[in-house]
Amino acid sequence: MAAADIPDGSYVNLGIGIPELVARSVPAGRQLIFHTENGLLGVGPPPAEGNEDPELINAGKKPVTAIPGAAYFHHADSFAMIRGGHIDVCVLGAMQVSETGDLANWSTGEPDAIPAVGGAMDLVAGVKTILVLTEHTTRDGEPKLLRTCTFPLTGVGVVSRVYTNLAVADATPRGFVARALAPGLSLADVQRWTGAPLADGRSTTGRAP
Amino acid sequence: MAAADIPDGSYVNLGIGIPELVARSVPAGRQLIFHTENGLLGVGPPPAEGNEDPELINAGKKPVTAIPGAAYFHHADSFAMIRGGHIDVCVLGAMQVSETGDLANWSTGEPDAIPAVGGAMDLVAGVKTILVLTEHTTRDGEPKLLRTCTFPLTGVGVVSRVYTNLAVADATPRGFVARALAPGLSLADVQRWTGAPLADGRSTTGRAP
Amino acid sequence: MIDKRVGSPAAAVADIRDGATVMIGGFGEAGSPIELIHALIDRGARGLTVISNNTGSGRVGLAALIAAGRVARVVCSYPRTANSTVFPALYRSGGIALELVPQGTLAERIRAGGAGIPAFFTPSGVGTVLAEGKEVREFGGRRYVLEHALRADFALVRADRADAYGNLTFSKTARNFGPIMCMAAACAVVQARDVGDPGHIDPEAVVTPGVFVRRVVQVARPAQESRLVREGAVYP
Amino acid sequence: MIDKRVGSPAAAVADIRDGATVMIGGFGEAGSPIELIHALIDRGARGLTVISNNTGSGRVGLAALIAAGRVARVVCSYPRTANSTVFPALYRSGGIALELVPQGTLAERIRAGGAGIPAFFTPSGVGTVLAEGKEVREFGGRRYVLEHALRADFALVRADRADAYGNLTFSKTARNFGPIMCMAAACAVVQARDVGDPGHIDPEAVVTPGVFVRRVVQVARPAQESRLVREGAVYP
Repeated sequence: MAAADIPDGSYVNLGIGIPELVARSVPAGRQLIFHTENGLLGVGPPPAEGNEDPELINAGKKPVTAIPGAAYFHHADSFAMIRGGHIDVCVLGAMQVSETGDLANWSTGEPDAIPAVGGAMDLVAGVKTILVLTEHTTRDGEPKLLRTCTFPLTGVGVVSRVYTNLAVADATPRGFVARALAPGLSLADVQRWTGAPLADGRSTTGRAP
Repeated sequence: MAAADIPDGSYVNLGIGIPELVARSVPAGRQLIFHTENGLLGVGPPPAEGNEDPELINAGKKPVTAIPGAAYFHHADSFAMIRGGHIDVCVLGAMQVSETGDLANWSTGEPDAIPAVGGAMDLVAGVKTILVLTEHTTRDGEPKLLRTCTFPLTGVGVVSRVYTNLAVADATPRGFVARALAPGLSLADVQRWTGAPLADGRSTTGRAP
Repeated sequence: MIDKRVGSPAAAVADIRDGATVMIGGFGEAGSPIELIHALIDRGARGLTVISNNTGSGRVGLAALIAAGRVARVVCSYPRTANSTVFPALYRSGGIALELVPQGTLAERIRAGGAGIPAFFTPSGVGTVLAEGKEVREFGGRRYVLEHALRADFALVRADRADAYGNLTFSKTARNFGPIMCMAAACAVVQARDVGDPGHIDPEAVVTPGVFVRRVVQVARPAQESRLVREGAVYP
Repeated sequence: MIDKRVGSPAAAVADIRDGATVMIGGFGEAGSPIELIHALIDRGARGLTVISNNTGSGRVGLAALIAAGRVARVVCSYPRTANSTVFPALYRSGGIALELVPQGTLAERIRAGGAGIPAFFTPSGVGTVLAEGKEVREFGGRRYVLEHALRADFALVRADRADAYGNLTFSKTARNFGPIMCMAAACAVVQARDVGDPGHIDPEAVVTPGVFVRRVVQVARPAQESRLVREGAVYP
């Protein structure tokens, strides 16, 4: 669903984990060019088994390939692309998202956690559109969509839209606005699992705009 | 003489004009690698007539060649080399040099002059050792070595040593110190054409140290 | 398929409007996108701000753009060169504004504009008239001046090879400002000698990745500015 | 002739002293200079500050250097990875200090160190704990944080090809931090798969010009970190 919302010809960075799956569901007839912050524009599909190259990996340190027309570059140039606003869309995972688009996705803030931020703060600061792909709640059933994040922030007011297993919702200055719901669910159903008010912003066709 | 003072293996940037001649007088057995700020490390001698390439030029916009082991790069990378302290020596021309090493070499400050600074301010700010190669006086016989520059500055306290047709002198926190004089001249002779006190710093051998 | 190739220099610059800020690549004639500049003259946009290392020579290319009265202001490190007469005359008559910038600061401000860095400290120019009125701060016992990023609506750049995605290589010292200007402009327009399909350029050899480039037009045999100047050519 | 080639990894790191700051290239194992790191372990220098994107995996390479107790402090964006156990355990026990830096800020601070820029403003991290205590300033209505350059006494980097002057190329995404670390270190030490005379590398294809490199050592068949980790190898 997130893949369907990304315009043709976009330059896209995919976060580690679930967001990497977006590359598999690009609609037919649409072309996205994938960027990985460790220095490759034009990430291709994973290599066939046995063809992995330890020097050709993505930000998740998984083996990838390069498409014809790809380019390699160093880390400062790669983050110049990110910070300079040249990447159109970034799809990230989340621990928490606030109703105004604050994102927490790098640390639970617990004292014995090993803090590790990677490129997330640069991505949310520099990429034009930040999409979040996440389960609607934690494994314990706690809401991830909140009025205010309680974990340390990755960025302030950066998330445009959240795609969960229950709904698609925009983070806006006036709070969360639902754009689509999973089949069979009512807004009240989704509201129950959401830690902030959820306005109804579904178009009459019921499709995400 | 300036060429003889530059240590073997140095990376050297040569200013436009007279300083370019330094490349012709590198002592035998010594290797210098020449940098030109328009994007080439490993500048070679001028091309044979008819072999000029308008896309292979130096900072003076004159045709050059590239030695085996040369490298091309863009302007931001080129000035990263300069500003970052990676170039060992720069040889520049001068309009005026103060006794503490201030350099004026880009503008007379006259109202109808077209101001043009080029890379001089970056070179004097970033290169480890700045040598000046100039006539001892202006065409009108005015001294160029002064207590204080009257023209707009290129940099403050940046010049290490000045090579003129009359003398070799260091600019120091305590003023000019003569290191060598042209054959047949006394310190008093040179002092007469110098706009600041000139201490005698000649070694007993009379050779520049 | 993503394809940034356009058919002509005229098409490549057709939306450059009056008052636009345009970065123009080149160090002297090396890397100067002369066909794109001539197309911009034909296009007729006025009141331009031009960011370029020089101001052109003779009466072709950048000098011709200035001579045609299209440029209100230049941001530049070295606005006089051999055979440069158009800018000096116009500047003395008050017909054009100049922001003079040390060459390395010019390059770094453009790179910063492309890299999302709004401002940085540099040692270049400290204690000179070009630092007057600017913030100066000490780091590690040395003084530095705060300089701000430069961005542009358009960049006109000359490359050597290009592909449909906008990946570029350059030729020798014609590389100069091209890569950073592509980064710093909302719309980078590139003329290249040799343009091909994706895969045309080894990914290891790409100097400017395509993400920084919006349009590519092939000019297989660009005019040589110095020859035109010697011949006394005048554009248009 | 200028010739930066040295005979062995041991000779290349022989003057790294206790307390040195060492940048170590690589993103995970890609570009990690494993033979140079092992030579540094053999060398025995202690109290090191290491600047690197990760903290290594298993008990080889960077993880082994940390496990040997040689590293007092790391400056790093992502100190935990799959198979990364050495750093987390030592960090929890208070045996090692950590300065956590967003990856793009880490890269830009290193590049700034090499480029003579003492500090710059960046939007990354504004409003987060990683910007606490740092100067924040508004440019064009947006807030940015001031970050300072990083420099090092040494950089240990893995390249693909090198020549006697220190010119380098890299392999695919193993390029990552290598070029900027060579710029930011007083003494950049490079292991390369293929080392030749000047002229070995096309001047247009050079990624790191030799001026940034002090020493080059050939390691024709570098060990593959992930294979060593799978095999349970421990260094030394």
